[in-house]
Amino acid sequence: MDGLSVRIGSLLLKNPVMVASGTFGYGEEYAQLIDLNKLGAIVTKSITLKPRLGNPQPRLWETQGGLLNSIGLQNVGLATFVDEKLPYLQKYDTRIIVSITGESVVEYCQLAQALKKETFDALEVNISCPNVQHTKKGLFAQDKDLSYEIVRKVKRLSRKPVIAKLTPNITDIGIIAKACEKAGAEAIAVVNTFNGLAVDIKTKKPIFSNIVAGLCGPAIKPLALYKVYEVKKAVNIPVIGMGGIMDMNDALEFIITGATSVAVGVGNFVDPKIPLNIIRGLQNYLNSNQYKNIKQIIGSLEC
Amino acid sequence: MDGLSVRIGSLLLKNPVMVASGTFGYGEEYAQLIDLNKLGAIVTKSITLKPRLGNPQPRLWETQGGLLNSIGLQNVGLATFVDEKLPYLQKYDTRIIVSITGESVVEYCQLAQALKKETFDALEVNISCPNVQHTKKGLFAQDKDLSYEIVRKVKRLSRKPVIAKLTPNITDIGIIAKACEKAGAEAIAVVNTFNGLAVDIKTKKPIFSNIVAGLCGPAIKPLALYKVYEVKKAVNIPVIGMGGIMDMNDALEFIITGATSVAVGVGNFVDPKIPLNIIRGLQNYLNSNQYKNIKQIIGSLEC
Amino acid sequence: MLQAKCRVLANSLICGNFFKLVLQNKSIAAQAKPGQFINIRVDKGQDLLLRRPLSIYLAKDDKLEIIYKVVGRGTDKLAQVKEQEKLDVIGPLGNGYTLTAGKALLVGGGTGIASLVFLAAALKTKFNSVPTVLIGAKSKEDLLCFTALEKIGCAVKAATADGSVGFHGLVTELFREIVAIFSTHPSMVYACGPRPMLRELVRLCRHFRIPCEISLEEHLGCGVGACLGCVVKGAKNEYLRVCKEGPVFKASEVIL
Amino acid sequence: MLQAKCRVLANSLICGNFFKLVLQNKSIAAQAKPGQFINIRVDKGQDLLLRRPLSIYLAKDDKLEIIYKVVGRGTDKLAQVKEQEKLDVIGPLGNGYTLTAGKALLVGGGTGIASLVFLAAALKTKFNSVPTVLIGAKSKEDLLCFTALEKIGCAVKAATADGSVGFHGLVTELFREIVAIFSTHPSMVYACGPRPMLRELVRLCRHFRIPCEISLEEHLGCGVGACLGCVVKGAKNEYLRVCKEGPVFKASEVIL
Ligand SMILES: Cc1cc2nc3c(=O)[nH]c(=O)nc-3n(C[C@H](O)[C@H](O)[C@H](O)COP(=O)(O)OP(=O)(O)OC[C@H]3O[C@@H](n4cnc5c(N)ncnc54)[C@H](O)[C@@H]3O)c2cc1C
Ligand SMILES: Cc1cc2nc3c(=O)[nH]c(=O)nc-3n(C[C@H](O)[C@H](O)[C@H](O)COP(=O)(O)OP(=O)(O)OC[C@H]3O[C@@H](n4cnc5c(N)ncnc54)[C@H](O)[C@@H]3O)c2cc1C
Ligand SMILES: Cc1cc2nc3c(=O)[nH]c(=O)nc-3n(C[C@H](O)[C@H](O)[C@H](O)COP(=O)(O)O)c2cc1C
Ligand SMILES: Cc1cc2nc3c(=O)[nH]c(=O)nc-3n(C[C@H](O)[C@H](O)[C@H](O)COP(=O)(O)O)c2cc1C
Ligand code: FES
Ligand code: FES
Repeated sequence: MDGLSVRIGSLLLKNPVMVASGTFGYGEEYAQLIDLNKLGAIVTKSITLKPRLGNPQPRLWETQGGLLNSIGLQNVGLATFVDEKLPYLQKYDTRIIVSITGESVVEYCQLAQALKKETFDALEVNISCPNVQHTKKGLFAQDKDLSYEIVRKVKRLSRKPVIAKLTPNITDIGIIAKACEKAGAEAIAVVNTFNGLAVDIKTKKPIFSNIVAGLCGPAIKPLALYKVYEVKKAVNIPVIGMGGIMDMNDALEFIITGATSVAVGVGNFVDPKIPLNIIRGLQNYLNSNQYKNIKQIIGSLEC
Repeated sequence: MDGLSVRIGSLLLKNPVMVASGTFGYGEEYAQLIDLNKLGAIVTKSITLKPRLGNPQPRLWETQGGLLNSIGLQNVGLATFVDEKLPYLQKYDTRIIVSITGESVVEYCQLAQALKKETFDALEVNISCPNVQHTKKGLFAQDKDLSYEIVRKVKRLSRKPVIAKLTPNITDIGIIAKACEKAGAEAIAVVNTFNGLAVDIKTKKPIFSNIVAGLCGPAIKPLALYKVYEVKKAVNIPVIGMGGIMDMNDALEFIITGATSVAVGVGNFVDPKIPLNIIRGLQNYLNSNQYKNIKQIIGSLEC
Repeated sequence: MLQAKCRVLANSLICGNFFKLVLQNKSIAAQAKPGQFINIRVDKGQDLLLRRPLSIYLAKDDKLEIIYKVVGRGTDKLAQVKEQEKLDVIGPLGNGYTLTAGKALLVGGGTGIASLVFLAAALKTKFNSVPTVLIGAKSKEDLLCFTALEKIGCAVKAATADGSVGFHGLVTELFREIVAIFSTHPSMVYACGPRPMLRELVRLCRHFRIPCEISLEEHLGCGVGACLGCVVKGAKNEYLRVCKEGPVFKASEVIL
Repeated sequence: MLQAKCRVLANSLICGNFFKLVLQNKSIAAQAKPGQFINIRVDKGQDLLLRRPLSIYLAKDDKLEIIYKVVGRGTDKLAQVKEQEKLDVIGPLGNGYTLTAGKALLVGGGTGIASLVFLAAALKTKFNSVPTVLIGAKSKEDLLCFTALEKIGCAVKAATADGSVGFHGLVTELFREIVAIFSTHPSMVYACGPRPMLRELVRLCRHFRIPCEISLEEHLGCGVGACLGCVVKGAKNEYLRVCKEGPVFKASEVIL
């Protein structure tokens, strides 16, 4: 499967298919259903310094072709993650990308510092979680200076490759991507979920206690793909594309548009075999189209 | 049906259900299929000063639960509109909202000026069409100063109520909505389509010659609803909500969230009866829930 | 044009990947002209949003017949519809063929032949003269409507890409041979089929100076002329709507 | 836990709006314990994205049986699945009931009774003692599994909201009466049903100091513990996953 290996900065993946943060827990949950060794990388649920309780029910709501979620970043926190979750993941022959998120620049720094000595492959800096308020004005990833600052500081503190995960809820995602590139990010992950709302017409209340929730799934695919296109135009570092990827054709759309790697999110819930199906599909695609290497396709979009 | 009548600024509608710009032509096309007199209002295809050719094929592409379009504002132009299309619409007992769009502030002014003496009920200023480039940096509706300027000037030149139609492709739609309110807009129409991309994996080319296209339909409903929520929080003028409305329940979600009026877009293609079904549905809803007036529900969301 | 829920009287495989759908609706059938189409809502939900346009193959009494090929999700869903179910239909839509007296030659490829059968029958009724019909297909199994056309009384010639029946080659090559043989040129050519076939045919008709009408396909949005989604480039460099000005155009009106 | 395409051996209406689904899969059936569930992909497309969780009613040899009620789009789609089709199933999932010796009392409402039938059978096999079972329903027509439980040998009592059969009132009212009559309290209460029923039952069990296990429902995302979408508030103010720590919880573990 050598033709499938891709490079994300200094990080070499055996294939371009990852599982997206928050949709694959810490790996354990899916290990009984698929062979984790086959994945290009596993991105963990975003962790915070302290354990987080998360939001009250309901946390999920199906919409046409999509899923709204408002988990509220429930996670075990740094200490338990390092003690219990990371050792489990380390047993597997796949790349481990640890997603971190914080409520302040300081918290990101503390996380990066604390994780410095741990064994894993890259840090994904989630500055775009729609379920927690970052600044008074919005998300970190809606502010180019804060995005720059967080990525820069995390990069300085950590020896690992840093991936910046951006929000699509922005006028010009290219500006943020550029700031992250300048700050030293090895790659840009696009996209986190889109801000959405659902209303219970019986009670006249928002479905979610947090009012806003994040939309993912096939419904957002064309929107996510356009964001990948915009980011690719803005930066020279690799892009990790995601948003509604359900099969090989979806993955190819992202790769052609410029994604060096793709991630499956809610697709894992629909069918845990989707990531492996895509890997197999891409290999067959290379073979039957006489491509030696997936790199020949990445960013091959002819405009 | 008095309980259904709503007021958009100085404009009184017999019911809150409109058909959205660009999805209903100039009314003629659907007149054989539904009784236009029953509609709250008809918003015309956006017109420009000169006739516009529009974009090459393909102009439409189905996605999961949605439709990408890239019509490129093909329209008959001001003169033909006034001579041929407007007289036709004037025969009906419904509100006529003329949508105008331009490539410059001057063009909007010329349109407003030229339409001043014509008989219709309101102007919808489309500053958010994703299929044409407005400024070097993007759409007019992504720039609060330009949005203000256009609405202000159109308002001054025209004696009609002015509705500003905004783009959802923006970090904070509230800022633009506020600028339009300050400029004298009687109402805000939310939303135009979301920027999307589709790629033909066989040819490795974008499906659309313009690359970007606009996504509408049920896929965007939760996103559009959130934009209505944001605009409602920002302004005190009425909001006209649209984006994926396919039935009475969808319409109610928008109305509860704060839309004084709703518009059906791609729903007309799916089933031309949808607007009338919604009107009937709303009347039944009022009756069976002992509401005297739809105004009791508008913006009744309890957060 | 009207919208109606039509009962499905039959919906079954006829050959290869081709199905015949029989719908019941008197009003639509009564209005239907050769070359027009109906627009069917194939999904009651919102999974497949848009309707699917299909040409009218036969309209008689209260029956509307359609011949379609399963090519994607919509036609696949349609193929699963059972007898007695109801389908939401808008039609008849678009402009049909201009019926003119004289020695007509009809050229159809794939499911394109469907609307030409309706045309052949109408020409016979109106002028009591039967046209010659050329049918193109990949192979014998994909050859549609041969006997139906013979029943109307047409002289029918087939062209198959694999030579399994009739002329071995493209229907446009057969057309060229036939026109060369004819003592007088046909007075009118009517054609419906894939774009490359139409393009070549229009070129040949221009060469032989035979007037020609063609029926075009595009993916439709509204189907009634409102959305401008279905256009084809017109000869005056304007865009014409396939669903409204078409689907049948004079060859001279459009640029393929 | 495994993922498999399971053949549908039967899928038919049993009464009211309730269906019984019989699936064929030896491995899942062999692993299944009372209180566990399976997660079924009801839509092969992407219209309905998420799987639908359903409790195991019976697992024997290569057969898995489910009883479900049509309440929305997913269960409606499931009801249309035909014999011999295959369904993509993940299971068995979650933690089941703790099987303990003694005089058990089972309380089920609506389709909640399904998992209790499986439990009753398991208790009989393991301890050779049959539990008493109380079933709540709106009306006679909605009363599920009565005879199945009698066949196992259980003493079964019904409560219907309209009084059409058995006790006239809520099953929790029946529970209160029964417990008052019992010379000794049941050693354990197992319950599955709508949230209000469980809330009242837990209150009563706490009052009578009877240990109690309850099976909870939430809308699931992944079904395997990865997404944290399905939580319920735990007694220590933490959130517990219905799909992983549950669906069966000790009443003392959770706040309803
Ligand atoms: C006026 C008219 C009459 C017709 N008559 C007949 C008939 O009598 N019999 C018959 O079999 N067919 C007929 N067709 C064609 C028929 O409508 C299509 O085959 C059908 O709609 C395909 O639907 P689908 O969902 O099965 O395929 P889809 O999945 O929608 O599409 C099939 C293919 O078309 C491509 N495609 C999708 N959207 C677009 C777009 N916007 N632009 C370009 N390509 C696109 C897809 O990528 C795919 O390759 C007619 C079409 C028109 C316009
Ligand atoms: C562990 C477990 C075991 C179960 N066992 C059984 C069983 O044995 N038999 C049985 O009949 N049912 C059982 N259920 C319930 C069953 O899963 C649901 O009834 C089914 O998923 C509903 O799907 P639907 O698409 O038909 O309804 P939907 O259309 O999805 O929903 C029906 C109702 O639920 C509401 N709803 C939708 N999403 C949410 C959300 N995220 N949070 C809160 N409310 C929401 C909707 O508004 C609607 O009113 C079980 C559930 C769980 C979690
Ligand atoms: C239940 C759920 C939880 C998520 N949690 C996180 C998270 O903790 N951190 C993060 O960066 N993204 C999170 N995401 C976003 C996904 O990683 C991904 O960006 C998004 O879902 C789009 O991809 P998809 O459409 O394939 O799901 C979450 C998504 C879902 C559905
Ligand atoms: C084919 C098509 C053409 C459109 N043309 C216009 C237009 O000219 N002016 C405009 O303001 N909006 C236009 N729109 C956007 C719609 O008015 C509406 O804002 C959008 O489609 C969202 O609503 P929907 O999801 O109900 O379709 C167009 C939409 C479609 C699908
Ligand atoms: S399909 Fe809408 S104009 Fe032809
Ligand atoms: S459904 Fe995902 S954790 Fe329970």
